[in-house]
Amino acid sequence: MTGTPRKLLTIVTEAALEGLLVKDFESLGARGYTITDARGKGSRGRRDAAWDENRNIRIEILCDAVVAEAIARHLEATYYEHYGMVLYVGEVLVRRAEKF
Amino acid sequence: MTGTPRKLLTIVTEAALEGLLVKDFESLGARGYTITDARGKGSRGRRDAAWDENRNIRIEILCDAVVAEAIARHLEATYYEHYGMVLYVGEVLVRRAEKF
Amino acid sequence: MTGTPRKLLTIVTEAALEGLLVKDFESLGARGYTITDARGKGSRGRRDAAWDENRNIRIEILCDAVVAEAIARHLEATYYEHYGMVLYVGEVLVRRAEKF
Amino acid sequence: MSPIDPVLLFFILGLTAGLLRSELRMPAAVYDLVSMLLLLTIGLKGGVELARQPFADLALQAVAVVAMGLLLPLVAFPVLRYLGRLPRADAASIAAHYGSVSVATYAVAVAYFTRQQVPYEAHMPFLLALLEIPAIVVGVLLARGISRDMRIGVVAHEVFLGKSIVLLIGGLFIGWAAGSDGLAPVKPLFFDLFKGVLALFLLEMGIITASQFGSLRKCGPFLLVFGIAMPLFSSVVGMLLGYALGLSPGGVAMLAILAASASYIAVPAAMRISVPQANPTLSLAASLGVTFPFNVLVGIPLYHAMTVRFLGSG
Amino acid sequence: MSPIDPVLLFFILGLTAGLLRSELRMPAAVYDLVSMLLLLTIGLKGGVELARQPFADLALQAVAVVAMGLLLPLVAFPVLRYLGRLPRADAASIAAHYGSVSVATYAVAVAYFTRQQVPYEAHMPFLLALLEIPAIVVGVLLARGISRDMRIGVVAHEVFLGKSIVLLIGGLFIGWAAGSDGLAPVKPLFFDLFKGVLALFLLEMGIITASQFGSLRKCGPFLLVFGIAMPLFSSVVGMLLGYALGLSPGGVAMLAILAASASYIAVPAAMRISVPQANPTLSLAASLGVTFPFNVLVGIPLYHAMTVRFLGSG
Amino acid sequence: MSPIDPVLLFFILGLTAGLLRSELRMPAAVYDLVSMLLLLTIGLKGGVELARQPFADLALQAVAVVAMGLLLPLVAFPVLRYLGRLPRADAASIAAHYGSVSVATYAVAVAYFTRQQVPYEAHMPFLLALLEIPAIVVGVLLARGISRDMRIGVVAHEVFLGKSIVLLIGGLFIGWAAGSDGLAPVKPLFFDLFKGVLALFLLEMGIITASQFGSLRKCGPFLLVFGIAMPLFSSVVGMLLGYALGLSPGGVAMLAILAASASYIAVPAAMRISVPQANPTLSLAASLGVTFPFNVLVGIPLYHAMTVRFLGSG
Ligand SMILES: Nc1ncnc2c1ncn2[C@@H]1O[C@H](COP(=O)(O)O)[C@@H](O)[C@H]1O
Ligand SMILES: Nc1ncnc2c1ncn2[C@@H]1O[C@H](COP(=O)(O)O)[C@@H](O)[C@H]1O
Ligand SMILES: Nc1ncnc2c1ncn2[C@@H]1O[C@H](COP(=O)(O)O)[C@@H](O)[C@H]1O
Ligand code: NA
Ligand code: NA
Ligand code: NA
Repeated sequence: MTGTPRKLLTIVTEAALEGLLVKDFESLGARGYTITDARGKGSRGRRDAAWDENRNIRIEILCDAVVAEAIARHLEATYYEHYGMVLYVGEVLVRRAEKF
Repeated sequence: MTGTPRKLLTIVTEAALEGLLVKDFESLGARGYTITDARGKGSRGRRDAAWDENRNIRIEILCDAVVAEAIARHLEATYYEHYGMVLYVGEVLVRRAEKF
Repeated sequence: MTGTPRKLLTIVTEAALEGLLVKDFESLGARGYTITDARGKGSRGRRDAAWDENRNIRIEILCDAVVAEAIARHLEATYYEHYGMVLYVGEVLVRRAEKF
Repeated sequence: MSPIDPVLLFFILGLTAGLLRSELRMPAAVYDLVSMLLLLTIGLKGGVELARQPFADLALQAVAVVAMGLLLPLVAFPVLRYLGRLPRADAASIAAHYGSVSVATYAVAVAYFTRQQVPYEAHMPFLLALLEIPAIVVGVLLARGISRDMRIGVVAHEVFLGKSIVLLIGGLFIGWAAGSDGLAPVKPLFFDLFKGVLALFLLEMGIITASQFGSLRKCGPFLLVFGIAMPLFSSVVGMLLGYALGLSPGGVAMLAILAASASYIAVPAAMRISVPQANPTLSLAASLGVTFPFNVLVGIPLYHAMTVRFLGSG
Repeated sequence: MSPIDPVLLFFILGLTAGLLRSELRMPAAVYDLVSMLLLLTIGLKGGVELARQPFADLALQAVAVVAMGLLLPLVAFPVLRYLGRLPRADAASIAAHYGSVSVATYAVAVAYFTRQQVPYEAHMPFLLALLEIPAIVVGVLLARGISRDMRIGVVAHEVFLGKSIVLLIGGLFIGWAAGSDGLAPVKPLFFDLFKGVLALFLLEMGIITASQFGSLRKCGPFLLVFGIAMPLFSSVVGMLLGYALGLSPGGVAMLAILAASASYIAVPAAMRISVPQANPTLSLAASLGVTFPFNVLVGIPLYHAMTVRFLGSG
Repeated sequence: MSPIDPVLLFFILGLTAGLLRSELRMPAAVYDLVSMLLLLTIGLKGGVELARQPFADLALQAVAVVAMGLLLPLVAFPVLRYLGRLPRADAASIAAHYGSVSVATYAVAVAYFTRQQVPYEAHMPFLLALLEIPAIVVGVLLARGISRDMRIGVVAHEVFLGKSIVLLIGGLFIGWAAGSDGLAPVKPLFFDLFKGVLALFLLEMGIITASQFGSLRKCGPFLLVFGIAMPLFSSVVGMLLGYALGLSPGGVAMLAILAASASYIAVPAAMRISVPQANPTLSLAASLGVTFPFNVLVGIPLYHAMTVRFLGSG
């Protein structure tokens, strides 16, 4: 498919952070995000119970490389040490690239 | 991993469109799709409330480049202008490529 | 974004397999996984009803190429024939690559 | 008795939590459950009564309210289009919202009338179900000039087989078929819990309403005024129609309330598919952000008082 | 009294909505809640009664129904394999479904018996729980020849610790330990709402059943015939066993109904893991698409009438 | 009457299912619904009573319990830090959990007192709501030395506008405004179903508690001892305070129970945001894995007996 390359940044982290992260994304230049509820396992153990403190969310942000780098750096500095968090970036093609 | 390259088309849009889109996909040649419930924010504001009209869905379609292009064009022509919708394509490797 | 390349293995399959698969992943070397609930359609028909036997899950595993290959091979040998299952692999960049 | 109905206190709690940006939110599945229960209960209650009504009366009332459902959007449209200077699609869509009805507003009215011990025609949910649809048809026709791709089949499917209509009509049918005694075993869930379930629903409605205030601010004062003036006008139409149909005082007031209420479930869903050019933010800001809170907090007692006065003097 | 139980009207509403392709659907979380409540209630009710039964009677009945649960799939298997020409794994899996029981069918039967004021042995849920499992074991053994990888531990875990068994047995245990008076404070949720919750459950079951009709069409007429003939046969076996055990007339009819019912929760889950070669579409089309609607709409009154006639003549 | 409250049997069922690694699990949406109902019900019940209390009494009790909420974590912190050799952040966080309260423990105590027919001050939920917060403030201050980025606004928002506080305070407010008669129409949902809803909640709490046992094993014996010794100590503080405030015997025992309970909803959420260095596994293993089961199974009757003896001798 034709399109413009953009970054797709995916973050899996604790649901408790949703409110904070959403504010961070906006101030760091993301034009949007998509969140789904998730469960999982990682270095901090299993996170799959019904109660709030044990839920994960999976966040996706379509953005350019600069914003992706900024968000990744900010999350590393602020949350990585103390919160369950996984972050990775892939390449995708978008239409209407001015939107992201 | 060894495998055959295919396109992974992801669409984030309004839940109200699910029924219509699913019919479109089939007629455009997709052999399957996967849907998860989502919430998010974009140019048309926040979409995260409990009620139907404000829910998002995230759709993934594994297909070849031709079908991906056809679906993308169709969605652009039919829904882009009036609906909250984001669409992007990535490259993935699949086994049993004849399936997609 | 700077980072180390890793594989992102995605599996869409029947919810009934969750317990079995999770055990398999660990024994095959995955350090974590993320699961979301999903619905969809494929060669084995529509899977979108409310009841257990008709639910899908979507699993993501960040890992290196060797583990991805091992998991893919194992799933192919064990489940492909008799269960609704789709599996694909993409390339992503991660920070703190030692984690995966 | 406290001056305010406790179910409204739940609405106010939701509104407050929403305005304070509390993280309180009802899971989508719970919202679905609660609205399913409300729609089924309202349908069941109306259906039981339906069996007792003479057919000729029902047919006359049915024709009359359908006519009202066709008329109201035709009145609202030019106001929105020329006074409000809204694009054609938006004017048509908003007109459809106000010509249709709100099941939640009806439920609050039921709670209010029970509290005030005002009797009313118990087959009202039948008229409620009938009133949902005609305004949608008018709205689609009003917007038609610009809609290239009509998809009539899809729209009809969306309208007649949407969740809310199926549950309301299904409830009416079950109530009609089972009768009051037949329903006895399911009453503890559908009837005894009704007010509690309504309270939960209004809690979430308060949160949703609060979330509309932001977009309302962007829409300007016209929608605010329209969102109050239109239901006031419609209530008079509904009241006069109820009077002409010879309904009981409670029934007249109830028809005034139905007329005054604006849809925010069935119509938005139908408009989204059939008039995609219409911006849903506008219609929801008006119907959810202005008219719904106005009706449940002020309108219901107001329309009731107005009816009492009108009938007293009439 | 209306001729049809209102909970069945909910089933018919769901069926109709499903066949008309309405978008009505219960969220998965609500379906889970509703089935949790049903299983717990049935368990609690049975457990209360369990404490009152002499141990020797219970032991005898337990052995008898387990024997029936082992026998029925052994009868069904050759029919499916040779008459139906089904692959071995499918024949084994379907046989297991029909040897086991359906909690939803039992719940509808409870509603029916309550409406008809027919008394029956109240510890029936104990037999229900016992009947769920033996057929699974037979099914797995019948399919074994082709199953390379038995995973017995996994299957046993799936069977004995699956949601439905844990809730049913847990409910039995709590009812037994707390007794009728002890349960009084939880009765408003579990007992008073039972029929309403069953109505909601059957609404979704109707939708699910409708979705099976498509696959049924592809399966051909054999499964359709089997899905009606097998429960008719099993009901006679159940009736004779109940008679031999000296149960009350209501208890005899109830055992006929249990025997006639086909599992669609515990067995499919167990078969999916232990006999993966079996195509779940076939067994669910038969048990959900044919036998469940047949049993709840026709079978329950039929087996009851048959029992009355048999005992009258006997 | 059975020796054990049936709601506790649901807890034990959940615990057993969890320890046996059953796949039984409550969907998150259902857990949210059930906890919403519990919090609202407790609030409503307390609010009704609040209107009847003289303001001066309330003010005095409020000040006293806030003081207790500030004191208890100050006692717990040095024990955790120096005896338990825990890092400062962890000691502060755990101290905050034990200074605050557990709504679920209170709900089980309500069920226990109702069963035992022990009267107590019905405005207790007001004190419960007050007790949730002060310990959080102390916990944050105790950890402060290492917290670079305080985000006070965010923490305050999280604490005061978190789900549980909003529902508890909202319920108190609605109960206070509507009064007992005003609440009558919503009683079937919130009051009659209370014990049943609590049973469902405890079923899931049992599963969650079982999942904590794994991490508890890794934490070593100190937390196990602390998780039992601390509530024993706190219950004495609460009892003495209740006595000093001149509460009824039931009220004294209830305050002992509140003091002994450890938060696992409001405090973990607040600590996660405000003291991120604290490992939530430790505090939850203690409060959920040790103290909650200890309190509901052993503590509540124990603190009650202790109070009876103390007041008898006093
Ligand atoms: N290797 C992985 N692959 C996919 N998801 C992961 C992986 N590791 C961790 N996660 C997800 O990220 C969350 C937090 O991870 P952690 O910080 O490692 O505990 C987990 O609960 C998982 O949902
Ligand atoms: N930059 C983005 N990254 C990820 N998801 C996005 C982005 N922009 C929009 N979305 C998603 O797409 C939906 C519709 O976007 P929009 O049409 O821009 O309002 C939003 O509600 C988000 O869920
Ligand atoms: N082409 C596809 N694109 C995306 N998801 C698919 C595709 N095919 C199948 N799936 C998903 O994988 C599940 C199992 O697929 P299958 O084994 O083909 O029935 C389906 O229920 C879908 O959720
Ligand atoms: Na109207
Ligand atoms: Na059977
Ligand atoms: Na405490």
